[in-house]
Amino acid sequence: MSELASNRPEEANQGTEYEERLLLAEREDWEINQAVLQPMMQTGPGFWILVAVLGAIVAWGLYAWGYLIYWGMGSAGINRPVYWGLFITTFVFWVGISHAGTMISAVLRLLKVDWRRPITRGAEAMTAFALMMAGLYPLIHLGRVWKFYWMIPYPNNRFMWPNFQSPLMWDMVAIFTYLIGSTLYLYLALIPDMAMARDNTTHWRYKLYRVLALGWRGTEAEWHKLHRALGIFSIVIIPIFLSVHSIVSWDFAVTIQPRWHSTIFAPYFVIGAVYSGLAALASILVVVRRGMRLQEFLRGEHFDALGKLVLVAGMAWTYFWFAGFIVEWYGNEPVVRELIHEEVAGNLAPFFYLQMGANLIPLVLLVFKRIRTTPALLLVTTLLVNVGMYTERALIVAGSLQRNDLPFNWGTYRPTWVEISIVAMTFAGFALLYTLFSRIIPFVPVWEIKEGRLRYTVRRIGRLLVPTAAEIE
Amino acid sequence: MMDETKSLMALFQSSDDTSDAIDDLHGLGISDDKVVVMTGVPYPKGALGRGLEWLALPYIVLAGAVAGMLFGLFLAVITPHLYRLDVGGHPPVGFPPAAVIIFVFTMMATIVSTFLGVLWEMDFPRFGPAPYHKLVTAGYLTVMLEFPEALEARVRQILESHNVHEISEPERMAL
Amino acid sequence: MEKDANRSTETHPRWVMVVDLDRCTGCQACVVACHAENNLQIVEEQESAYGRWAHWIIVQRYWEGEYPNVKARFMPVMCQQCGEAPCEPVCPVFATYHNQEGLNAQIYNRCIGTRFCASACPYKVRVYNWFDPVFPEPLSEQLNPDVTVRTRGIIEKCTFCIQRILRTEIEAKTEGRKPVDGEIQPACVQTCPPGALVFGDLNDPDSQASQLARSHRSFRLLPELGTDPGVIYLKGGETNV
Amino acid sequence: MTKKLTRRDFLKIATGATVASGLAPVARRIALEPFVQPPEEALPGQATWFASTCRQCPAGCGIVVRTINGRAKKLEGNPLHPLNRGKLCARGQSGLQVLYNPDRLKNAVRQSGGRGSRQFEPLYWPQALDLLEEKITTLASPERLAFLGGLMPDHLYQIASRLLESLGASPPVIFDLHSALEGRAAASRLSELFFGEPQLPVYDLARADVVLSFGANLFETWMSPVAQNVAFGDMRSSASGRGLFVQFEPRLSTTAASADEWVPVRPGAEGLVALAIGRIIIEERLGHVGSHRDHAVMYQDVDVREMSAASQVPVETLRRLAVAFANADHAVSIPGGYLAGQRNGLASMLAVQALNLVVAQVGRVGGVFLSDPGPTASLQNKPAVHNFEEVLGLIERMQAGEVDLLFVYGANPVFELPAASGFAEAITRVPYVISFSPFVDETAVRSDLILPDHVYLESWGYQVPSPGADRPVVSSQQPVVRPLYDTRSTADVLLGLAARLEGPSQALPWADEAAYLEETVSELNGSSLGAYNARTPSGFWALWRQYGGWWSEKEIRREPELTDIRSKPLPVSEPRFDGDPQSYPFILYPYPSVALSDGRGANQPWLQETPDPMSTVQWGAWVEVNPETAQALGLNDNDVVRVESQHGVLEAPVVVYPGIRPDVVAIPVGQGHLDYGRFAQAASGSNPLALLAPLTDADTGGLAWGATRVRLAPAGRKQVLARLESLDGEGRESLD
Repeated sequence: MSELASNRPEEANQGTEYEERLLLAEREDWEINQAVLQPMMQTGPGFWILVAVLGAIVAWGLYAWGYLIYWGMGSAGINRPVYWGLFITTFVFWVGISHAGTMISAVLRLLKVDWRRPITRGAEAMTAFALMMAGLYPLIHLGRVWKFYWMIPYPNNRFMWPNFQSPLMWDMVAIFTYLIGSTLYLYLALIPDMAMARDNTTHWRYKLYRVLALGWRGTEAEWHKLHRALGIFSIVIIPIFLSVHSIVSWDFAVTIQPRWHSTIFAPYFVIGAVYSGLAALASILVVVRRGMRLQEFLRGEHFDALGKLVLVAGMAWTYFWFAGFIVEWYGNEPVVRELIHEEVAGNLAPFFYLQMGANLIPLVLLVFKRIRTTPALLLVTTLLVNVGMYTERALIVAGSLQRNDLPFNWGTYRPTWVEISIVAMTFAGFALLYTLFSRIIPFVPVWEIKEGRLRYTVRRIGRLLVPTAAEIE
Repeated sequence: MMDETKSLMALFQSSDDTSDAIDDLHGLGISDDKVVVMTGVPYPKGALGRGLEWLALPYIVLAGAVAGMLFGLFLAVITPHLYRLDVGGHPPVGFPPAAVIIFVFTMMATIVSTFLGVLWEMDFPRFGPAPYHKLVTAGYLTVMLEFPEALEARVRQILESHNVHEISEPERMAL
Repeated sequence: MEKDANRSTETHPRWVMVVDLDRCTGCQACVVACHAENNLQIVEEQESAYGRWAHWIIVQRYWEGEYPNVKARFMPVMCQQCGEAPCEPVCPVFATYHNQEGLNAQIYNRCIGTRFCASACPYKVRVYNWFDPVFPEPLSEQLNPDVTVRTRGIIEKCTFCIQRILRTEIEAKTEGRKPVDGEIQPACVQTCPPGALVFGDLNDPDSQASQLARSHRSFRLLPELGTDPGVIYLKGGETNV
Repeated sequence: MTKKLTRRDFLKIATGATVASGLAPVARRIALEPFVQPPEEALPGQATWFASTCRQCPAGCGIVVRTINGRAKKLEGNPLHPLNRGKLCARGQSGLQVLYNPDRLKNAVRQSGGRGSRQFEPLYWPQALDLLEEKITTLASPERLAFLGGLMPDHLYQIASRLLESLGASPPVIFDLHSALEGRAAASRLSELFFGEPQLPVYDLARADVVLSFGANLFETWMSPVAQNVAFGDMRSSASGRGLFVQFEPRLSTTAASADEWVPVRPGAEGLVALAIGRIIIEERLGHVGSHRDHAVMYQDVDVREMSAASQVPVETLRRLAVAFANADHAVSIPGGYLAGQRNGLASMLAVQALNLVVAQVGRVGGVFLSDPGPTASLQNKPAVHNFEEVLGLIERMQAGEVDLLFVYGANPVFELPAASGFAEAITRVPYVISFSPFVDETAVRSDLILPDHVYLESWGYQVPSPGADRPVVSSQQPVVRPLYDTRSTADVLLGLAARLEGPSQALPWADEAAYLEETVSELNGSSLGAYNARTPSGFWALWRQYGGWWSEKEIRREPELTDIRSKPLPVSEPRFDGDPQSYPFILYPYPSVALSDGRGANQPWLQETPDPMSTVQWGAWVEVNPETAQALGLNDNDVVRVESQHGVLEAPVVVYPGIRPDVVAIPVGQGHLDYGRFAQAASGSNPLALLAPLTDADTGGLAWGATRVRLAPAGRKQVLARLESLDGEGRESLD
């Protein structure tokens, strides 16, 4: 790899097989740098094929979107009374996915949880990209997307300001805020590693990283200020991430559509978001770990901890789902009764059972350490979770809309190729962004790992040598 | 009395050596602001000689937050009266929607001002040539010294005594 | 009701439509009159079958009992012009709002097509333009110049023929008077052969509409939702006295 | 009422002056508006209103047309018109789409590729007339010329018949499916038998306390639906309280849905029900008529139990209704079109009409009476439509090759006649066929030459409504827009033709139809009854156009003098059907669609989009099946079923219909066009006339369209009908 500059003390020994190297703790800093940077440089045919495939899907999706805009919303499967379908479903899904990033990096950073270190960047990147995908849908589902800017509050020749009573306005603003927040958060924590990359690369990468590093030198003052900023960020971003999905849930809850009109929606959506987000993170980490041979950074202990988090979130989700369901069931309000019937025994039943199965079975599986720590098994389990969560969103959005107070107006909904292509586009787009990201940005936050190493000493307790963390940072 | 100042760059491998060296240098009368330590890893506050200076960041953030809140107020409370439209029997300004809008804009401004604030504090971006050593990110603790030329021998000797890895003229490289 | 009364001062009428279910014969004249007056698009069979029909007023039909003791009832349903409309606050661009005369106005050229109002409407009377309307020449000659033709991606709905209301009000003003009761007639009311539809000002206690609204037969659609509809139904199958 | 009129009146008076400008060519205007302003607040253009007459069905309602820049924009009922009093039905509202229909012929054409080729070669009108003249003059004998007419303006009928007469040809044969389905021919035969004259009586719903309707779909297509709707409204809230309205028919029609009671009668047994009711009344001396002695003979051979058994209506029901009917101050019983559609049609109608006699409601307010023609009698010399037998006669002549030249105006026999009657085959035997249809319908396609008439909003004419109103009425028809295309009024074509032939040129000396009309209607001027009078004929002509007709100010009813009908026993006649009950277990009930009537509305998208009131289906056609029957056959909503009679087959999706007898299946007429424009052809559904047996009622010669038996078989397909109603909702109104 020509771009990888050999930047190490002369007497250091050359050529290292990272796979079978022993504990990270016994590594030199420069070795860690190499270990992180080298996989980034290696873009084999497999990588390019993947990029090509994803790119093709995105291109097709863009065509579908163009088709939708040109011919009108009718080319999607939505109708009366199901005015909202897969678009809004997927929107909610992506916003949900975006929640784990901050969950991991902000909350865990505040709690000084140490195993977060190697996975924070992956998580934050996931947040940013998921939000970018989510942000497309408010545009996609507009009947007149070319007029979307009418929602932006600025003095205009229409003499009109948008209606801030509309949850869609809250939505737009909140999503935008969260996107800015998470992107800046990601970038801020990235600066020292950009400097590292700058010092270790040549050619275009050097130029790129140099710009991104903003002239970082790692002086005490810089470190200190960075820490302060990150501290503030991780506090501020938490209420944002709570508010975002609450607001998304209010898109539904403020209407008097039966089953949407519920007070538990906000926390229910938030916890659901965390559940699916953490699960998605786990899946992604498994894949990236394999793809970039980061086995020694992302180790069993991380997956174990992550798995436990997913488990907890899952149980919380189940609790909130039940808390909502029992009230609906007991209240026996006619339309809600009808909807519940549709789910349990009606035309929504397959989706309902898929949802429950895919959301609850993982809870059982994740109890076992073996499943949590075996990447393949963890991958399957967490993917299952997201199948479940996607179905759940579809049931809430399109499912509920099929029924309303006047049976004369009921209806059903069948998505068309346009919707499906566009949804596929965002999934492919997410994967594509993530793939490219993994080759350009150090996937593992090197400086945080090194910082982590500072804290550990190996202490002897009887026959054991135990890694012990110091109360610094 | 002495006009000629000299600057050196010393690379250490261990933080202990670094901090000891810095202490001795203080003993020489080289003041804190003449010593700059560059590391690839954030060391705990005060681990390496230099104490910490005052930060404006929290105030910048606070100011940003207030500004954001005021903007939110404007949008949520003032604009509905600029072009009066009744909806759904609601008053033109209701508490819950206003609360949401104000909250979100406050947060947005807070975030942005934090980011800009910290860049401003570090006066980033700064790409101009600056004294730096590429081994910083490779794990070497690099100490930048400025001292009267007369002290050079003493300084070198102190550094050697704390098994410095390398002493060099600080090369100013484009960052 | 009184909530409504104190919102719109007596200088402003509250337009309501009274639907006498005892008179409605389901003849569909109102439906075609509405199409003709308001430039509704033709959606054709396949789209209609998929629930995308575009009527501003429909006549719902309900069966009662089983053969041979079976009865059928008709129920014209159009936008209920709610006083507390659930569709209004959710629109991000004020495309739908409550106007001075108690009408739930829909401003087509403000609409960006989020369909939020349609999801929020409990009566599901809002019509979305799934595609651009087509009027094969010279069918476009039939279009009423008083009403805009809506492009794809826009929500539309019954407006109580606001253009006819305004025209009459303007004409009355030029003659220096208020419109007399019954002078304003939406297209459906104008054409309704059995006179099942009555349009008028609820704030005028003497108007035929408000008199009928006080009938013991009167009821509203989904009253439990508290939307305060501006369409008042008179129960069928029993005498007025 | 009058309050509403003032503005409209003012505008109509204005039209007198602005006719010219009103017909000026359309000027387009484009204005830019800021988005902050609701477009509803911008009201461009000043409207001009013209009064004319609706020609969408034979009723002859008065309309006013809103025109802007010389383009018709909206049709509304003429508020002054005594018949429809400002109201209009769905079909009337849709008239604009006849005018602006994209599939209209734009000029005279000849089928260059021969009949059915659909290759049309434009023809200059002079050429067309030469061709016409040549065809007439080269006829071997005038009898070999035949004229088949459908819905014709009165003046056109007179011009046509005069022409034919002067040529020595037989007068036009008038037949259209709409009239057949409402039993027009039979109804006027009934009037002859009862009142000694063919004029259709007026049944005074508005002021009746009890209405017994026997298969009359009063609010859909029968006779004068708008007038009957208006009357129904009045009846529902009349001073004397809310009238009782009972509907007897095998299928719960839209009309029956508005009735207080629906009595499912065995098909064709409605007459027996009426007989039984009458018998009960005289037996038990019900009502306040006093003695029923002089009615006894009519019912001498009626046995209530037999009738009850034959009609499957329990005796209690009969008695209850008999009591209600007899005791009412004002009561009327109406013989509807479905009766006429049976082979015992006249017998049934006699029985029903007799009920009015028994309770002495003939000629009374809230009963049945004849409308006084007044001075309009002179304009009215037009026979009611001919019956099916006469059409069969024509078909025979055509098949026998006795017709060399066939004119078709305002009818579409290929679509409207039962396929089994063989018209489609017979027309091929006619060497030369000329159609005057403005549209390329199934019959026009089978003709050599099409000379498109103006559509009614472009043309002149008048009509004496029949049945009339409670006073003498003539509706006038005038062009409200300049003709869109190079079409020509058929009346003018015939006059032009007459001018070229020396015989007819004496009989028809008028330059054009307008001249003819001006002369004819001036007879009305100076009548003491008139709502208006003018000093000069031209003044009258202007008012005639502004008012949209002529009618008397005050209400004039006419008590008919009865024939000797009451001195003979009423015939008791059982219904008979085509096909044996074993292999064809169901009786087919084809009924006119509210929107499309007999199919002439099928080319108007508004009418195609109009939901059927009962099934809420748009566009398509379907088969209505009783839930039991459906279950027995394993049929569900939207399942396609194969309907087969001895004469034909069709397939259509099922509508499970609670309001129909288990032994009856109903199919709406109107769909199944193979020509007649893009909208007619786009709609799914087929034409039930393919199934009908070409049977007649021996007494009237009318088409017995309700007398065919069919069998059903699931086709194993599904076809989703364009319902408004959600099937998931299972017809519930609310969930609690």
